[in-house]
Amino acid sequence: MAKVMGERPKALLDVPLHYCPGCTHGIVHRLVAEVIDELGVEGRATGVASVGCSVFTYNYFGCDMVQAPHGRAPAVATGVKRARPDNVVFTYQGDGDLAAIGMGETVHAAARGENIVAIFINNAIYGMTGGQMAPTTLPGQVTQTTPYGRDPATAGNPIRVCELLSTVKGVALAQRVTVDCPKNVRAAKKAIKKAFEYQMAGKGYCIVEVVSTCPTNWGMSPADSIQWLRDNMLPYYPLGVYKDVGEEGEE
Amino acid sequence: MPKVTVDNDRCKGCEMCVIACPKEILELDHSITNSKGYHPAHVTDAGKCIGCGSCTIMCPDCAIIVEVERCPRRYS
Amino acid sequence: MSEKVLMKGNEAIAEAAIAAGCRHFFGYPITPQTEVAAYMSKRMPKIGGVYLQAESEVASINMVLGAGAAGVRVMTSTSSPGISLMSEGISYIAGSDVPCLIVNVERGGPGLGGIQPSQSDYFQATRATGHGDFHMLVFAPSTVQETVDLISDAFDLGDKYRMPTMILSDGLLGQMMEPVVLPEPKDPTDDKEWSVRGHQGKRPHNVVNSLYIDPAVLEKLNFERFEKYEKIKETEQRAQEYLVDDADIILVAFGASSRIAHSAVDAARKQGIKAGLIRPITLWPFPEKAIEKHVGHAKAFLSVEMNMGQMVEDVRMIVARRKPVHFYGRTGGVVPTPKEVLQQIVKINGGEL
Amino acid sequence: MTGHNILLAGFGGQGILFTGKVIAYAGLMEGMEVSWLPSYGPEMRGGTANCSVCLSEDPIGSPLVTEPDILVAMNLPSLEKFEKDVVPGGLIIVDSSIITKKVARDDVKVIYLPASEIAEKAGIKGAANMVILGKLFKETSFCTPENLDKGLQKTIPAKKMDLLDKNRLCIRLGTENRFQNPGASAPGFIFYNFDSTSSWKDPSRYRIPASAAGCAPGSALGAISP
Repeated sequence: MAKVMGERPKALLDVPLHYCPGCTHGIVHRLVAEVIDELGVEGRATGVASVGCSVFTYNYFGCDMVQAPHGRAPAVATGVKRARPDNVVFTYQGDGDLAAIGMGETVHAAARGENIVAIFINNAIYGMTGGQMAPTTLPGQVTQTTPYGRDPATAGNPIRVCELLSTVKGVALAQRVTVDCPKNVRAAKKAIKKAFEYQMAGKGYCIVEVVSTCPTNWGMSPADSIQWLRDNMLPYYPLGVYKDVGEEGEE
Repeated sequence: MPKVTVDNDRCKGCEMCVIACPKEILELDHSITNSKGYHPAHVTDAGKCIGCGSCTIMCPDCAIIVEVERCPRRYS
Repeated sequence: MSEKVLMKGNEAIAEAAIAAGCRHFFGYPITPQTEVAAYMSKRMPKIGGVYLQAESEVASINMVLGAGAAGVRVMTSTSSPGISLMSEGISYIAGSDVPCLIVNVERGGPGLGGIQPSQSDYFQATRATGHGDFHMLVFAPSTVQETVDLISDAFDLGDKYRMPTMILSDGLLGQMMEPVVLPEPKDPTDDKEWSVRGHQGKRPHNVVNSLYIDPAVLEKLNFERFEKYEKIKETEQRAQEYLVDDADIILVAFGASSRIAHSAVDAARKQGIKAGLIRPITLWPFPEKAIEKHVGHAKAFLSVEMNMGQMVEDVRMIVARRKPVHFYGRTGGVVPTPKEVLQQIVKINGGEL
Repeated sequence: MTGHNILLAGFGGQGILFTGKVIAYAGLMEGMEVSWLPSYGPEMRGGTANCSVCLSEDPIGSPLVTEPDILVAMNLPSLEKFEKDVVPGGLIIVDSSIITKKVARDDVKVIYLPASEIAEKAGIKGAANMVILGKLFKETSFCTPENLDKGLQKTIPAKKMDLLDKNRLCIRLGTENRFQNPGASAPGFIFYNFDSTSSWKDPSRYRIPASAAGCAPGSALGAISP
């Protein structure tokens, strides 16, 4: 047997993940860790955990970790990066953290062109607190706090983060990916790797939005969740590159 | 012949590998219940495995490894 | 020793922090502390430091958390409403055992309040800056020179005890100019082994964190932190005594109001009233020992504050009904005059209060 | 030497804070305890500006001057606001080019000095503050002339050092006794009937340095204040 596929990346510590069965957080964790391994930066990487399901990322990534208050990961990451410019700094944030309470910090870190990577998990719901409406919850989507379905007239409209950030100067990469099938997982990894490489090249703020599932709070099996993601999430959150300054960087 | 190994303790029985397998040779093994109460996945017909790695790519828990003679081109 | 220069309190804060080796400043403009940020924005780029104007106080305190977690000397400064916004971050910083310096150049409150000097954040600084069980070391300078001297100590002690420290100044001390001698520059060692800076493959990963889901673990950590606090209470109390050894009436006042109390004590002495002053320099830990020492011979205490009566509660706790404890304060940005305070002393002396 | 509690008041742009700083720095040079406290906030941008300066042999208690022994009033609202606070026997210096009202009290010494006009006639518009400083210095001798000049040099920002001589000139004009009316009526009451036609306005009579004499009327010396 010459090749082994699926071995745990070194940057992902050998501990069981606390996530629910079928939660795509696990896939994204592995991708980030694989990228850290491939770039050989674990020894100079610092991750910033946010509040929500992904709060425990500090237990999973092998690099140094800071846990930030809800929504403040971009500010904490800014502090780390400014103090240790040689460190590779990333945040790992959910949609409530990044797009609701932390939108201010996110937009301003982006506008500063802060040299950090944001891994943004969009699963259209608050997971940790048990399935309430997120800023990304789709119109009509039933959650604990939109029991009759999200009515944009009263509950507002879902925010398309990559589209929004694509208008901000300072953003080097804004790309939306998903992890519903092996092909898209590979594409997601490529985007994450590009984001880290852009940071190392000093290009500015990079965000990789991963359209994800939450089988538990969506009330579906992981398989059905994947299908629901394709049928409902992707039409509202189209995959693609919303901004990429490329090799030359921003003018 | 490719060899698929499932870590029964880490598997949460989510079936992400089951739906990802192009040869439909993965399913949950209801005869086993792991310490967390899950039925882990297992290979039903090892002879049909093409070693594509889809199961391991889709596994959220790093619970599957696939050993092959030669790595498929797509798996980087 | 360097030359005596005339410096504004706020600018002296900034220069003293730089001398103490602080090269990272994150802040947001608010009167009456803005000169700290303005000064830093001028100086930091010239000495290879970081000055960053954040989008809010909420962001700036979290930048402080990040940089402090990365192991560097870091500070922010703001005024009262800004501290309210920062209180979340300060709680996380305390819960993560990250040292940093927070400067509060107080103004009148509540709400948007006013911009004139006040001391109405005493409770906030010493009791409840944020949620959860924690303390900061809180220093209350009363002159520009003392501000400069305490900033160096605040950084050192913050590092020593791994905790946030606060300089509680106010609009009066921040805006006034006094002669100062700046300290010799320090170059603190960059060797906090708990900090996040990349493990270089040489150690397990460091995690700077305040989340502990297991109540037993969290309780144990809080117990340990409070053991540290007890040690600090024992060793770090600071107060200045002025004419208290024979005093009948002992004034207790900190910061700007202590200067007024000082003048009032002098005026009372001229009238033959044996007044004295205990000036807490640390507000947390509160200088209990200095008060306790004089409860026996004092006939009465008078707490003079620029608020509606906050520190007086600490004084009463220590005096514990053994002697009367009076309070005199002005609030909303009004600074009491020595004459007003003298009137209180005279009344207490004459048994009118 | 005894201490002073000085209150300088006027409106923004008159160099009130700057003047206070010069006094404080001169006091520091003199070896005194000093403090300088400005009014701050929106009022700086709107109308009034004032600052408290304390000079003392002993450590300074309250830096906020509520009972000045010297009041410098450079506009009417300031005079009306602070006149009553001056301690009996204290000194009030009024810029009489701006304030026509007279001080009602008779228990203080009042100097009416047309400082703005003196400065303007000397071709250094906006330096009334320095003229008044010269007068204050002359009246109180709160420091030596050398230390006053050192205080001035310490206070002028490096970028504006070219204005040093103009400031020196205005201070000197302020010290000139000829600008006061020796025949003032009330005891301790000095009044100068400023005559705009008198010959003093010829700057050359006062050995004005070329740099100052050549400066165009309206040059913004008042803008010196940082």
